[in-house]
Amino acid sequence: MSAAVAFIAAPLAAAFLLPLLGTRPTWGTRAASLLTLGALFALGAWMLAGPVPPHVIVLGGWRAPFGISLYVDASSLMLVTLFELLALAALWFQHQHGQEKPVSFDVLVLVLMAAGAGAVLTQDLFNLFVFLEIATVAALALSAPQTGSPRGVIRYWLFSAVSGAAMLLGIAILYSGAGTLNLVDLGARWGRLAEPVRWLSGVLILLGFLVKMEIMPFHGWAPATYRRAPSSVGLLLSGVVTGLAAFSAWKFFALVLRGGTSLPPVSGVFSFSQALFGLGALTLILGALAMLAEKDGKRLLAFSTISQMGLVLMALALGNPRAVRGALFLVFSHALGKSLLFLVAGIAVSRTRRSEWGAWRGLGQSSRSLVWFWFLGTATVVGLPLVPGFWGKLSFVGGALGMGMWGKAGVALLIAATVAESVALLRVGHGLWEHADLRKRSGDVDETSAAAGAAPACKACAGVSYWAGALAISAGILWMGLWPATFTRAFADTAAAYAGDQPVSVVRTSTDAFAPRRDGQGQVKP
Amino acid sequence: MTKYLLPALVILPPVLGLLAAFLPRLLRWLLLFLTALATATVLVAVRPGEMMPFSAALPVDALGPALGLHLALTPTAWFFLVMSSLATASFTLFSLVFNDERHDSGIAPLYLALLGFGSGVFLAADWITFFVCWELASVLTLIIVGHRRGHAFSAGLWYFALSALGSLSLLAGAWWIALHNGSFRIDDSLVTLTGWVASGRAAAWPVLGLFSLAFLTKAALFPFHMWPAFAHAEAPDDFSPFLSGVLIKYGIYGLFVVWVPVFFHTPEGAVRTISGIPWPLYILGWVSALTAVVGTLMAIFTNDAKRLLAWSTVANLGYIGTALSAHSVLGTAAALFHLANHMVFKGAMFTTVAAVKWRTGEREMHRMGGLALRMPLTFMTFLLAIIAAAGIPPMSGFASKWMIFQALFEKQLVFQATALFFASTGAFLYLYRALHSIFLGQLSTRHEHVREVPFLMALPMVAFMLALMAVGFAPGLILKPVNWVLASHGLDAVRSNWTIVVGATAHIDFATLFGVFGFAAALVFLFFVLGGRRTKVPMMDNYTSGEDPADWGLTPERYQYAYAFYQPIRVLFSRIPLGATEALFARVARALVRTGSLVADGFASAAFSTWSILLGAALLILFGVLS
Amino acid sequence: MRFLNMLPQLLGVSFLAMGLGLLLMGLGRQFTARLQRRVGPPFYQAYLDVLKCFSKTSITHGFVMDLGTIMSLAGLIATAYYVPFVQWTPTGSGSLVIILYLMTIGYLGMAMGVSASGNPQAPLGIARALALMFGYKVPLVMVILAMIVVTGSSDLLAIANAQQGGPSNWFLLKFPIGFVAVEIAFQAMIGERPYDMMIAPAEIASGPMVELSGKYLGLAFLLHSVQLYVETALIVNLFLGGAANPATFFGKQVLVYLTSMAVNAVMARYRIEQGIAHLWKWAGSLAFIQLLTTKGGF
Amino acid sequence: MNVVPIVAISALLLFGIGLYGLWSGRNVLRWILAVGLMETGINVFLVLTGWRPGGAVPIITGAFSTRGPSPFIDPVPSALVLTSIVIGLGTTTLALALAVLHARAHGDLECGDDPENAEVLE
Repeated sequence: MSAAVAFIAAPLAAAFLLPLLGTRPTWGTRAASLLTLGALFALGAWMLAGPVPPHVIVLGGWRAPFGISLYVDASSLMLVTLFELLALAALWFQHQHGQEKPVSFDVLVLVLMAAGAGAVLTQDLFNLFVFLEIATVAALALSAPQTGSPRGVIRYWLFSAVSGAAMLLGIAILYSGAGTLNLVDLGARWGRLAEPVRWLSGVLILLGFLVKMEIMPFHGWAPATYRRAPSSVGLLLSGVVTGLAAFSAWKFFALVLRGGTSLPPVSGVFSFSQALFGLGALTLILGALAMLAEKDGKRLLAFSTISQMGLVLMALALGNPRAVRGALFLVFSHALGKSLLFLVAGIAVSRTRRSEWGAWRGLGQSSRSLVWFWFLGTATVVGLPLVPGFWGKLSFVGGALGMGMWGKAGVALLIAATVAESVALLRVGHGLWEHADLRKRSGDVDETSAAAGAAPACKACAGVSYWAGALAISAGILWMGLWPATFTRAFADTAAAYAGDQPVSVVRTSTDAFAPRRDGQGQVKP
Repeated sequence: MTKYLLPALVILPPVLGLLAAFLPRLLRWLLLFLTALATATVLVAVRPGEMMPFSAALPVDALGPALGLHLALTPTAWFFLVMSSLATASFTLFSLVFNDERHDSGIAPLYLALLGFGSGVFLAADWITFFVCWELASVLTLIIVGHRRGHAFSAGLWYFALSALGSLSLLAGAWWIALHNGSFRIDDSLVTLTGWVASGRAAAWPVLGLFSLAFLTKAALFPFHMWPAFAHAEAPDDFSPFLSGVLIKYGIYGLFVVWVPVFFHTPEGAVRTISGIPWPLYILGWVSALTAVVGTLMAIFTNDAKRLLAWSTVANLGYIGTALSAHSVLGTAAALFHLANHMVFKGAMFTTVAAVKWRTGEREMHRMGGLALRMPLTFMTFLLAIIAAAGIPPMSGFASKWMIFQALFEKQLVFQATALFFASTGAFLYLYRALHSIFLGQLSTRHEHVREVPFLMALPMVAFMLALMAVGFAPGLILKPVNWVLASHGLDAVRSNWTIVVGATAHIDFATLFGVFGFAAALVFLFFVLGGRRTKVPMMDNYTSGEDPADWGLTPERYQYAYAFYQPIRVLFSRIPLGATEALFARVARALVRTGSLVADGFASAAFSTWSILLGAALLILFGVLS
Repeated sequence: MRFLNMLPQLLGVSFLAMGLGLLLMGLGRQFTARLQRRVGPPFYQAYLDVLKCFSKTSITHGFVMDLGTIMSLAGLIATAYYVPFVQWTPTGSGSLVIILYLMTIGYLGMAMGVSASGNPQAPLGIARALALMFGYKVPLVMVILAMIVVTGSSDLLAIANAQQGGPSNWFLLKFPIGFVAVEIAFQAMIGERPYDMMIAPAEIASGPMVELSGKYLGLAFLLHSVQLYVETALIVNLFLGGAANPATFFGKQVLVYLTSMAVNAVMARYRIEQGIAHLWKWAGSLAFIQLLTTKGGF
Repeated sequence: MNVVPIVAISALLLFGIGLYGLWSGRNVLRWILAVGLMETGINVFLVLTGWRPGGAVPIITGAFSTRGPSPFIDPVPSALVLTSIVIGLGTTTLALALAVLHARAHGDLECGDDPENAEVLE
């Protein structure tokens, strides 16, 4: 069952072979990249069809905890399959609707996919760091604008470089204390580390994750980058990069920091929960308020991602099973919903050449699908009933209310943020649907699109890629919303497997065979 | 088959709505009307007892093994459903004709879905289904009120923000109780809540507060009374009757589902009482009385017909709230009775105003006038409706208003009764103003050619008129179902047969009242016929106290007194800040948006962003050290 | 059934109301004349005016005007059926809520009739009349609520019975503050100076009556007469304890009416907003005190 | 003399200089150099973590296979440094490319605020 490795190997192989077909983007290169992503998505779907026993793949024969092992279970496989779907939709959309991009665009997307799959599956801390760095480099290159000022992306590079360095420093300190890099092993030895080693390494490593998850003080790069990057890259950034950052942050948080345990009282191990919960709440409410004030469509979506990631961070910081299930649901629904919104934004920007959502008024008259998909995306992101976001928020509220005063404050902020966010997004949706005299604006669109020699953006029809991508994602949303049986089971098993205080869970099988035996209370005998 | 009737009532209309989205205009509105008619006939035929509750399990283990979605037809739900479905059937018939090519607002599919989720709110037996239907209903209402017009959408945002805030706090409240008693079912949570209230447990009041926030915002009671004026006035004209007649009653249904059982089943001494009423209900009483007064004053001074009717709805909900807070059998029955009456006469008024706007395209009251000559049937409907709305005897409004006052006299809530009398006198003022400005006085030259409404549109109007007179003649028509609802809550019924109702301090035979007024009218008509001949004279030919109108350049518009109608009263109330709550909520919204923009641009400057990494790291380290 | 054998009594009370009302008007005019040291018309002058009006031809502006005028008098006569004459009403009940609300039919009918006439001065007068109603209704209702709290019933018959046995236990003596408040409100109710701004002849050409001629004017006269009968009877029943026989009842009515005519003869007219402010300030505060003392707390 | 404190101080110094470089100016090249210095500082520290007192070069040849309890220094941090340098290379080249773009767009390397009216095409 080492098929899961294909998710890392295949994209890398395709990425390196693709330039051989030439740097000019011919239909051959495009078909190759799309085929790879499609095949991987099919593989993921096929693997998910049957039951997915959680299993460990040891790479290169080095037994743990020395070698690098991948832990594959149902929800991580689902997340990787989701990434493939999003990448497929984004790339195809870019080919048909976006500006002319060299072959390197497809290569970078494939590299991003490999890094994403790696970060989700790996069990080794440094290996996780490497995959995160690869994903950042790929995302940076993707979102760099070919013409005009790259200041937003430079700031993004600055943030990720410094956070990468900090994370490396954290890993170094952690390694000097614990002596191992395997996440599970680290969890076992975390109790015995010295106090300064623990909170210094913990802080520095978490800093790396928080920048990628765009949490409030570190989100400075996001709005400018999203605005200048093409919408398909925006889709990848908000769906894939934040998704993998959130999942790996949770893996680090659950395995190494003992899942943060409950908020109060701080039990011995330095638990960051209260700090992270506060940070997440701050991000949630300020992100939502920023959305209310935002006039620019793509910056609006950036702040929506920031706000949703704040909520995911709050759920992770809570730690109890119900909150973690909510977090996983929120990551999936946010990725799905946000990708729909970016597809619609992509079409709207390519039609009107302006990213202010005020300028998109009335676009829904010619192609009604923009309005339908925007409202479905909004419902998913905001968490209206009957769509996955609702299950996420429902279990989050349940988890949070059980956590005393902190939890109740969090729920109150969630209520305010949800109202602000739904108002902001519905406003844009209704703008699309409004009666607006389109003739005045469509006149000037013809000259610019002709002049810029963009891809044949025919005004009336929205391309096949838009329809295929949007319909596939909507199908995923409706399946996950109306009959989420498979998802709830998968998330419950993962939450149980990763929770530190469970009896010996499957996750541990990779190392326990070699680790010294434990005595009755689970204390490691010297 | 009856096992699947309840889910069909909830799921079928939205599915039909989806189908309707692809149908041509006329078929869409026809489908809407037929669905509403079918729902009405089914509900009237069915009795609350016979319906089996329906429940389905969704594989989401939010709480227990599987999240259950339960639907049940309780007598309260049955009453609300029958009343609203009958009203909706007539509104949709009106919409069928109203939406010709020129006026099509294109909301038929959304309207259909709203009907489904609306009945879902009433049928829900557990809080999750209740929340799902409630939330979807408010989103659909927002989009319908917006109906592709920017300013209408921002008017609808008032409604949506408040109702979303309310529904999410309802979910939080439901969770709070579910964490303690392990179930989302409404009756379980009410038993727990009653237990908490009875045992005086501290957690009872925040939970009750969370539930009530949802219902107060939807029922537009005092702090949240400003959204109807925006939402009803800007909504599509044929949707306003539904919005103001039916949709705003969900809040009252919520109060019925939570407050009535909780406070009627708590033992006497458990909750501190003020003048014999538990203190939350006493506060609700004063809040509702204040809503009635503010609603009336705002209605008197507004110059837009739909906004006037919206404020009148707010005032009527104030009456219903006050009646409900009398904490007595009579009060609860009066609330239900007035709710049903309001659905009919407010629906009639909004329908007539919509018909006038359909014909003349006018909405500002000072631009209309004299339409009674061109649209007599619409005029008669509006006349009977305002007689009922002002609570004047022969019509249905009087019976429910009288019962409200009987409930207040029984509990000696005299100051609330005074507030309601003040409001009902004010009601007469603004209703007469609407009647005069729209239908009486000079007919302007622009409306010379206006014709009466077509037959199909006249049908619902005649239905409203008959309903008003029938209930006025025999209040038992509505009091019988009301007694079933009271019985389901374990309260004893209001003593009444078809035409006689016994209140706390007096009893009235409504048939004699109707007959007596008829006899007097016949007598006076006899006098009228005996009098001298009368000759018909054109409207413009009247007494101008000796001056020659020709040299003023007189036109019918200039000869119509309708603009600042109650200017003297405006002067009286000039010192009282009437629009204070709207201004307060607008200021709060602007402040939120300003902080948002501060955050949005705050982090954009390059210098600050380098700092924010260091700031963030320092923040995290600080927390690390502290924790 | 019961309603059919009630018809003759209804007819009787209608003519009684109109007859006594016109008589009151006649006596009132004579009383004012005597106050102003002039002879004044005979007491039966009102009857003559009504008959003259009905005999003359008249003009109308449409069916709404006829409907309104008929409806107004019908409403007032229906109210008369509920006001106890001598501890007796034809319909058997004297519910105060019915009386208060039936009276408004009179206003609505008159308002609708005259504003359908097309002359802007009529709705201007009606706007003033309704604003004034806004002013006097609240104090009146507050005092009535105090009565209901005391007697425990909202039926005028019961309230009148509670005051039997001589003037010592009339509510006039038990609730003097309430009585003064209602007196002021009564002054506004029947539209006598200083509250006759709705038919202010100098300002708005007698307001609502501007377009009425012939039988419409006659009906308006009858309306005013029945209104006088009903409102004086209301005061008599509320504060003077009704009466054993018709003569004393009518005597009390005349007494009440002449006091208000006395005030009317000497007072000047208020502006409309001053009138309402005055009503709320004096009548309102007195009634509030009365209600607060009788109820003893909010 | 014990070499560990000297190496630790030099790593810290390098990291400090890098941090100062970041904070003090807005020039993109300055930032790239500063990040490079920080990463070198961290790599030095990484190598330091693998140091064992009296440990030998971690290559197993016949003579050293059976020496005492921990004959070798820990090789893993050195491996980590290798990867970290490669990653540093990747990010720095990307940053240089961005600097070129910045120079082409703005004529200089002073990275100020994002221009508001920057045209958006897709």
